[in-house]
Formats: sequence, C-alpha cells, structure tokens
Amino acid sequence: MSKQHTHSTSSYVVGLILAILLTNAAFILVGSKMLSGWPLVFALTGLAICQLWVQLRYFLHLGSESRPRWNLMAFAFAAVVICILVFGSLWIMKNLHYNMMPDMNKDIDREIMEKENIYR
Amino acid sequence: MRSRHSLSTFLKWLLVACAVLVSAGFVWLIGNSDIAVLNPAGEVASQQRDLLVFAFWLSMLVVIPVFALTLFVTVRYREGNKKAAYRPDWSHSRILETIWWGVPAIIIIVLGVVTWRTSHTLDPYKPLADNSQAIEIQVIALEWKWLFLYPEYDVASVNLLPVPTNRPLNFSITSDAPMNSFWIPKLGSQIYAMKGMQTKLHLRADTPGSYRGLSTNISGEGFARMGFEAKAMSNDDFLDWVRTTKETDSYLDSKSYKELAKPSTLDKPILFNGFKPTLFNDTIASWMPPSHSKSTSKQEGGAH
Amino acid sequence: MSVIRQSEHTEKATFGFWLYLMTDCVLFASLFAVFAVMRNSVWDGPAGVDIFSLPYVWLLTMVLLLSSFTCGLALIAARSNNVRKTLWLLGLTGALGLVFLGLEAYEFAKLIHEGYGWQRSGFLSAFFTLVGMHGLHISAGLIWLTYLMPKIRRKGLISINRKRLLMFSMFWHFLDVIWIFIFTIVYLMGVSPL
Amino acid sequence: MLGRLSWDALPSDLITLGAAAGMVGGGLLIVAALTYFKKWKWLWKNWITSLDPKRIGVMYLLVAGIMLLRGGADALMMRLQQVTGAGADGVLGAEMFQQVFSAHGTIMIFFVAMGLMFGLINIILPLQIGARDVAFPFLNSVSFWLFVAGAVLINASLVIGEFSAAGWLAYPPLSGLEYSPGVGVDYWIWSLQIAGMGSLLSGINFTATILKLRAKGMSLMKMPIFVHSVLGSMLLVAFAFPILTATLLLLSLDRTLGMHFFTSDFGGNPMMYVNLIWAWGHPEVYILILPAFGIFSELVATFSRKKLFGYTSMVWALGAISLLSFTVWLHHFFTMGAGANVNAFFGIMTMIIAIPTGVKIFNWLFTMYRGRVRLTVPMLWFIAFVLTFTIGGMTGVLLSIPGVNFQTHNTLFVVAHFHNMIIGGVVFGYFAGLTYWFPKIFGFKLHERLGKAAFWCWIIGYLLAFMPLYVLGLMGAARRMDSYDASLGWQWLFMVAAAGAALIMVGVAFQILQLIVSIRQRKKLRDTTGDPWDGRTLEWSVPSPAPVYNFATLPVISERDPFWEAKQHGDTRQAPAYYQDIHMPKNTGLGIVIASIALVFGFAVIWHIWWLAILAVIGIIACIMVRANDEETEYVIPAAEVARIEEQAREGAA
Repeated sequence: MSKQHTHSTSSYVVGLILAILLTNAAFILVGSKMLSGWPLVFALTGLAICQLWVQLRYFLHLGSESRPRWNLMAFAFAAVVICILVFGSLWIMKNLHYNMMPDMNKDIDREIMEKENIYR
Repeated sequence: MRSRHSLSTFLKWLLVACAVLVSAGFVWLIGNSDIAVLNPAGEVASQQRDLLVFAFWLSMLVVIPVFALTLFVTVRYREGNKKAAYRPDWSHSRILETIWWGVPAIIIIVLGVVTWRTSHTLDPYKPLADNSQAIEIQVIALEWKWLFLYPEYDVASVNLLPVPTNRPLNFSITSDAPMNSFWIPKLGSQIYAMKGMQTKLHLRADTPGSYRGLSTNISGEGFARMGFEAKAMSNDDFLDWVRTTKETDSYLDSKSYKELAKPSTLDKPILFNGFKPTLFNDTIASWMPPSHSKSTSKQEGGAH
Repeated sequence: MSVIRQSEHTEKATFGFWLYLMTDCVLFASLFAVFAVMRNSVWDGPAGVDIFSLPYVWLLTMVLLLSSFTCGLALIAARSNNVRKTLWLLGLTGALGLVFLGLEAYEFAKLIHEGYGWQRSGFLSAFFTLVGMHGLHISAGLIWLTYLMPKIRRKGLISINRKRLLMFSMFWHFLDVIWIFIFTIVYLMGVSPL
Repeated sequence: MLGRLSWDALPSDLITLGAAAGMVGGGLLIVAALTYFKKWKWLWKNWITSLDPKRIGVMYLLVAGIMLLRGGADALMMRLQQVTGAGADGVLGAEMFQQVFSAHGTIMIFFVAMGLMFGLINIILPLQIGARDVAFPFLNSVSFWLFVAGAVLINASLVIGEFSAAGWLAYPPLSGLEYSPGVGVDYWIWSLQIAGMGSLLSGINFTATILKLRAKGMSLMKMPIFVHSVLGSMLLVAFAFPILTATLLLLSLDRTLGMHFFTSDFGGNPMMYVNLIWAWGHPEVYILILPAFGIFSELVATFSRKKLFGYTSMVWALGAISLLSFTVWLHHFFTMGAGANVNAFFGIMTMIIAIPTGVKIFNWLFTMYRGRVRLTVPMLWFIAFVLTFTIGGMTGVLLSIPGVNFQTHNTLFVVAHFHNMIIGGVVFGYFAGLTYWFPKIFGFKLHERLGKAAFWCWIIGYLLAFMPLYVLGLMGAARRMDSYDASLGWQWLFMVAAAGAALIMVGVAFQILQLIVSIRQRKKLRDTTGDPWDGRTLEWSVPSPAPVYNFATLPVISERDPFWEAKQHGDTRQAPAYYQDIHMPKNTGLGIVIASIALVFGFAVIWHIWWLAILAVIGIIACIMVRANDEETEYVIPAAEVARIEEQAREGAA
C-alpha cells in the first residue's frame, strides 16, 4: 500500500470501467435468463472473481508494493483459509443434509450397498 | 561425582518402576472383561476393536523408539558424563532427517489406506453383509430416556432394547430433545440423534447378554441417567419377549407420547403393546416446515 | 517526528490495517458459508426469488462502486496536496455511502413490513445478518469519515492525516470488494434457484 | 430499566455463595491493601497504563495464574462430584456440575492457556527479534484489558446470575433459548466474544511485529524458532478467531433477536454451529501448542549447549502444521453422520499432522544427542513433555481413525487425550518457558529445588489423574456425566483420578511457594550477567531485567543464534561508540477504559439492559476518537540517560 505513487487517476478510471462492465454482465446474465443452474453459478462466480481481481489491482493496488510483498501473502493466506472454510463447510453440510433427510434413506442404503458390493 | 551416581540410580529405578507399572497395567487392561470396547459382543464392535489394536501397535513403531531415544540421550549426554562425545555445531544430517520424515510418512500412508477402507466398511450407514433377516428399530432420544419402536412387531419400549442375536439391527435414529449420541459400547459405533433429522446405524449382536447403552452427548440435567439396557437374546427368546409385551395393556399414542416426552428420568423401563405407526416420522416432521408433512416430495430446509 | 520515522509508522500501520481487513474477510466468509448453507431453509416462507428486486440491487451496486471510485480520486487529490478537492471528493464518497445505506435500510424496512423479518426463517436470518453486517461496516466508515473530514479541513494534508486517509480508502474499497460477493451470491444467485 | 436483572440473580445455594463471597472478599482485600499501602498511584503509573510489552506480559501471566487457581478449583470439584456420584447425586448435583465443567474448560483454554501464551510472547518476542516494542503498543494494551474484561465477566457469572451448563463449546440446540433460557450461555458468549476480540487484535499485532520490526539482517530463516512458532500461531489467531466471532455472534442473535441459525425449527441448522465452532476450535488447539513447541526448541538447544538440530526441517514442520490445522476440523464430529468419504478424508488429514509433529520430536532429541545436557527444571518439563506428548499423539492418531472414533467419541478417552496434549504439551511448555525466561523478566532465577518438587507433583499427579480416564473411556464412560451406576465398579478409578488432581494442586502450591521463596531470596538468586543459562538468542544479550527500551542500540544480525556466535568470538557487552535518543510510547489509561466499557457492554447485553449497551457503544467510539486525536503518543529517552542506564548495568555485571 505504501508505494502508490505510480498510480494515478487513470488506474481508477480503468478500474471503474471494468467493474461496471463486469457488474452489468453479471446482472444481464441473470436478467436475460441465458443460463441457469450450475453453469450460471459458475459464470457468476467467474465474473465475481474477475471483479475481485480488478478492484484489488486498480483500487487497492495489491501486488504493486515492494518486496517482500507481505500484503499479497497475507491476502493469499486469507484466500486459502476462506476457500477451505467455505468449500469445506459446504461439502460437509451437503453430505450431512443428504444423510439426515428421512426420505432419502432408501436411496442411501442402495447406493452404499452397490458401492461396497453387498448383495442380499 | 555423587550427583551423577544418584541420578543414574534414580533413573534406573524410575525406569524399572515404569516398566513394571506399564506391563501390569497392560495385563490388567487386556484381562479385564469390564473394558467394554476391548471385549466386544457384536460384529461391528469386534472389527473396531481389531482396528484399534492394529493402529495401536502400528503407532508403537514410533512411540517405542521415541521413549528409548529420550531415555538414552538424557542419560548418555547429561552434563556430568564427560566421556560422551560433544559436537556443539553438529545440527544437520540429510540422512537422519530423511528417515524421520520418511518412516512416519510410510506409517501414516499404511494407516491412511486402512482408514480409507475401514471408514467405508465401518460406515454406520452401511447395511451389514448378512443374509439373515434384518430387524428395523426406530430410536427416539427424549429428555432423558430412549424410546425404541419395533415397527415390524408393533411393540415399543423405553430404556430397554431387547434384540435378537445374529440378525442385523437396522436403527433409524432421531431426537425430540437436544442432541444426543446413541451408543452401545459392546456392540459398536455411536451416532448422533438430532431433532428433525434421521441418522442410521447398523449393528449386530453375536453373543447373548445384557449390555449397557447410553447417550454420550450432554443433553441437559438428566443426561447421565439416560442409560438403557440392550438385551441380546436368541431369536426365539426375542419373539417370546414380543409376545409377552403384546399382552401388556399400554398403548403409545400421540397423547401418551407427549406425556413421555416431558423431561424426566426413569428408574425402570416401560413397555408398550403397540404404538401409533407413524410416530417416528411424525416426530421428525414436527421439526420440519408445515409443508413437509403435506407433501413429502417437496424438499426444503437445508443445504443443497 | 522525522520523515523516515513517519513513513515507517505509516507502513507498519497500513500493513496492520491490511491484516485486520483480511481477518474481516474471514468473518464475512463465515457469514457467506452460513448463508450458502441456509439459502434453501425458507421454512415455507419467501425465497430469494420472491423478495429480491434486481434493478434495485443494481442501483445499490452502482452507488457503492461510484463511492469507491470517488474515494480513490480523493486519495489522488490528496497526493497532489489539493485540500479542497480532497474534501469535496470525500464528501461525495460519504454522500454516496449514505444513499447506499438509505436504500439498504429501505429494503430492510420493506421486508420487515411485509412480514419477512429475520424471525421468519433461517434463510432470512442469514440474509439480514450478512447484508446487515456489511451495512454496519458502511456505517462505521461513515462515522470515520465525519471524523476525518474536519481533521483534514483544520490541519490540512499533514502526514498523519494522509495516513488516516489512506487507511480509510483501504477500508472503503474493501467494503466494495465484499459487496461484489454479496450481490453475486446473495442476490443474483438468490433469484436463480438451483 | 434493568432488563432481566433482579435480586434473584444473586446466589442462593451454599457452594456458589461461598465461592462468590470468597471472590468478592478477595477482591475487597486487595483493594484495601492497595489503599492502605498507598499503592494505587504506583499501580496506575507503572502497570495499568503501561504500554511496555514486558509489563503487559507480566500482567497476562498474573491473570492467567489467578485463573489457573479458579480452573483448578473447578477441576477438583468435578473430580469430587464424580467420586461421590457412584449411584448417587454427588456433592454438586447435575446442574451445578455442568456449570462447573463448562466454566473449567472455558477458563482453562481462554484465560489460562491463552493468557500464559500471550504473556510469554509479549515479554520475549520483541527481545528475540531485536526490537524495542511491538508494532502497535496501544492496541496491545487494549488486547490485554479486553482479555481481563472477559475474565472478569466469566467470574461475575458466579456472583450475578449463573454460568452456561452446555459444555465449553455450547452446542445448540442445548445452548439455544429453548433449553437454556437463562443468562448462563449469554455469559459464556460475551466473555469469549470480548476476550476473543482481544486475542484477534493481538494476533494482528504480533504478526505485524514479526514481519515488520525484526532487527537488520534477521531474515526469516535466521529468526529464532520461537519466533517462527509465534508467527504460525498468530497467523492462526488472525485467521481462525474471526470464525469464532461470527459463530458466537450468530448464536447470540438466535438468543437475543429470535433469529434461526441454529434453532431446531424455522430452518435453523444446529449442525452448522458444530461445523463452524470446530473450524475455529481445531486451529485454536494449534494456536496454543505452536508457541510451546517454539519454547522447547529454544531451551533444548540452550540446555544441551548445542545448535538446534534440523532448523530448516523445524520451520517447514511448523508451517505444515499451521496450514494443516485448518483442514481437519471434522474429526471432532465423525459421529454426526457425514458419510464415509468425508470422514475418511478428514481422518487422513488429521493423521498427516502426526508426521511434522514427529519430525519435531526427533529433531529435539537429536539436539540433545552429542550435547551437554543440563537437567534443569525447564529440561525436566521438556523430557516429561516428550514422553506424555508422545502418548497423547498416539491416542490422537487412534482417535483420528473414524472406525475407532465411533467407539471412543465423547468418552473420557477423549478427555484423557486432550488433557494429555494440553497439559503435557501446552502447560508443560509454558511452565518450562516461564522458568527459563523468569530471570530475564525479573532479574533473578526461580528456586531450583522447589521447582523440581513442583515438577514431580505435576507429572505424577498428571499421570494419576488422566491415565485412569483412558481406561474409563474404553469401559464406556461418557464425558461430562455427573453420576453412574455403582455396580459398574468405576468409583476407584475416579478416586485415583481425584488423587492425581489433588497432587497437581500440590504442585501448584509448590509453584506459589517457589515464587515466594525466590522473591525472598532474590539477592542470592540474582542474575547479574543477563545470561544465566549460557543462552543463544538476542534476549540474553541485554541485562536482566531487560531495560524498558530493550536494546540501547538496535542489533544487526548476520547468523542464527547471534548471541552464542558473538560469545564464541568474545565480542559481547562492548559499549557502543555513542548512544542515540530512544522514542518510546507514552503510557495511556485508554486501554483499560475501553475494556471496562466493553465489559459494561457485555454485561448490558447479557441482562438485556439495552440503553446501557447503546451508551457503551457510543463510549467506545468516543474513546477510539480520543486516541486517534492524540498525536503526541511518544516520549524520548535522551541519549545521556540511556548511557547512564547501560553503564549501571555493566557495572552490576562486573
């Protein structure tokens, strides 16, 4: 954050334009119902990550500090922890939910028996 | 060098005392039939005991060298022992470090493979590979007692779980109380009992006998008194028990269930000669959105 | 205080503040995880598709994005030592932030008025908490701004005020970054059922 | 006006009344003594308002010591209950027993272990990296006082109201309004929330300190291992504690605003709470143990008069443990039913941590190999640690196998395991560190023989107290049970465990005695050289006790173990050519003021006194503004004064 002298108004203008474009793309994607289901989720996630990069790069100037780049490393560590936490939780909760639903138990039995080669 | 002498004598005796104590402890541990987990009475618990013992000896491959090494370096390189080598700057050895990254890694790989396989074979959700006819048992954890429903026989009991030996026991478990954990140590595998949810557990009793069952998860004031008795008996005895229970005259309907579900602890088991067939599902449904009981096809209330 | 010491102080402080922002990311990540798990826990109440209005969210997004932009411009104005322009841009940033907060408060009030308050379902609890936590941060930023602007007016762009401004701008940009994920995960994914 | 607060909140049963009276009486006694000896001003000027991390560290240690007594008393009561609970209600009864063990766990983790850790870090870390201070001295003071506020709040529950009876992690729905309508769980939430906030700020502070304030030339791979371990630990604090903050926030929103995160109905999901609390809870264990690893690494090298073996391995092992600790949390709830794939994954991730941990143990042992090992008290703690921690690690590996965990989860086997790690690892480590660095803090050594007596009581007491629990666990004894069938024949094992707990308390008594005797014999035990153990790292290059500015001239480093190398070349304690003015942070009372307001806020929210809570929030914002306004936060120690102090110290050594 300390070495920002190289950044000027143009950096913010570029950032703003890109951010507006990406935001509008996301809203249009949903509004126009071009995609649905998982492809839509992936597309939206992709756009969000692009915009995350844009804002970090052009607004917060991440990565432009002098070495050692502790800010960037702190961000990377946070990103890893967040991914582990969010995707880990979703994975765990999805499995728990699937195993807890009373109506699904017949399916679970069959599934496990097929996987484990159990025949009665 | 009086201090050196007394130190090594002391350590020697300490070592002997420890060895004697530890071996005595082991002998007692293995010979004591009160140790439920090490003295299983069911298929699942036996496999788990074997797994426990296997993993124990495997980790001994590291534990014993560490103990030996600790005692050796402490005694050998104590300051008083001027005969021992002294190399103050020796701080790196590629071979040695490779050994102690490598050997534990190999042990963990072996254990990891075993873990992956046993996690699947011992999955509480997995039906047992057994051709004899399974028996369905529905379990509801209440404040602070266990209700067991036998849908195939239309009998129910509280804090008493009679089961036939050598037949797979398929438990469906839920709770009408805070989270509990359903466990019969001699038969194996515990699993949580939670409101509005259903967990499954598959066990089998191999030896007839009376086994202690309990909740291991704190669920309020009476949680420690939430024990029950699992009675494993031959199939004929079990059918006899069903028959005698059928002759009693208390029926478990919604009203008597509501009464039973109130917080209390019991001294003696209660038996019912029948129960409202939908009781188990109703209990789960009572913690689900109203639409759930109307149409079971629509799934809501949780993650996807 | 010497120039070197002051720049060391600024570097230390901005790094510490950046670390704080990272921890705040983890806090939001926990709330996002909860929201994602609870998005279908509507308990027969409304789901996202029933209550969210995309044009309205679009407006919120643009307002916040613009305020992030003006905040960046304020930083540049401060670098060229233009006190008046800095203050003017900061004022604009604050005003846009206030508009954002007002729009969000209106959305909340409307939902509660319609009977869709946070007590209605797990989904709505998660929605109000996640978006409300962001709003709380915005409010904190506005309080910060009302403290910072008079300081700059009175003493000008002295080094300590520059440090404060730099840290405020980090905070404000960070809130816009969080908002990217709120409009994507809460609103856009919320109206498109999986 | 006063929310839920009324006269009924005061204790009514005898045991609580006695404890409350003892606590209030003790507090009054201290106040009276301070007034009588006219020590208030001294206390305020030298301690309460101090921003010197060494003083803040000492205060951490003091609070942690007091809380150890409280937590220890709880432990004794628990054992007493379980001895008398064979087929009977026992001395406490279920309800109070549950409050006692909930308080015991919370206090021991948050206020004893964390307190000892932050205390030692505060004192030693700046000295080891060749710095005069931490990155944010004022924030450090706020952190400490928030920690105290949390401790006060948890003890206040003894006098006003009640404490949580839902265990130290308060799983819902038991901890929800439905089953715990009282204030107990709220006390738990807010004392953790406030103390946790302090820890989070400390995590940020020390991470910045290590990364930004190291002496010239001290690259990452030249840092002492203790500093590496603290860096790992503090990164975990910074990135795990926000999860706790969020989780506690959601639980309190459930309880106060009627939200439905973890309720049983309206779409709440208690399993998500369990998931989140362990996503924090598992890293928390490593937060505590990593600095202990660092301490052992330092003292093994010193007391073996030998370089630490495998420095690079040690650093990588620390890094691996830090990162892996975020990927194992599900092993705390294998039995919830997430399925075989999930269970197996988290089980295997857990076992993998055993590899770097094992590496560390071998590296320590090979540091002793071909060294000159002095069996001082810190070394005794170390050897006991290796033996007990290895047992604990072994049982940990057993527990990490889902198939075995199904038979041991929530039993006393688990209780034995984590006490094995926390006492044998964390507590032994901090005791060793305390003995090791005590002369640096106070200028005199601790009494050796009393230290050994305390050690033997602790280690034997520890074995007696926890080995029976392993056996009981395998017998099928659930944790947290207040009573059991007399026919099970468990009572004698509980008696052994109780005797062990009592012996540990004797050990604590020896430690207190050791402190008193050492203070009385401080002239005899004085450390005049500043280097009582023939140390290796920078903290030993300054006089004992360390001067307020730590280093008169900031050191420049060219290798690991800089002080040891300097001694080999004989160039220590040379007066520099000239001294410079030193800038140090001024004292401020705002830290304790902010924390006091936070305490009021917590209390107000617990009792639903909303106007007071709002006032408190305004007060905190005002305090932050006052601090931000203060642009003259430093004072100068003139070069001449520095020269005088240094000269004095050199004469003392000669």
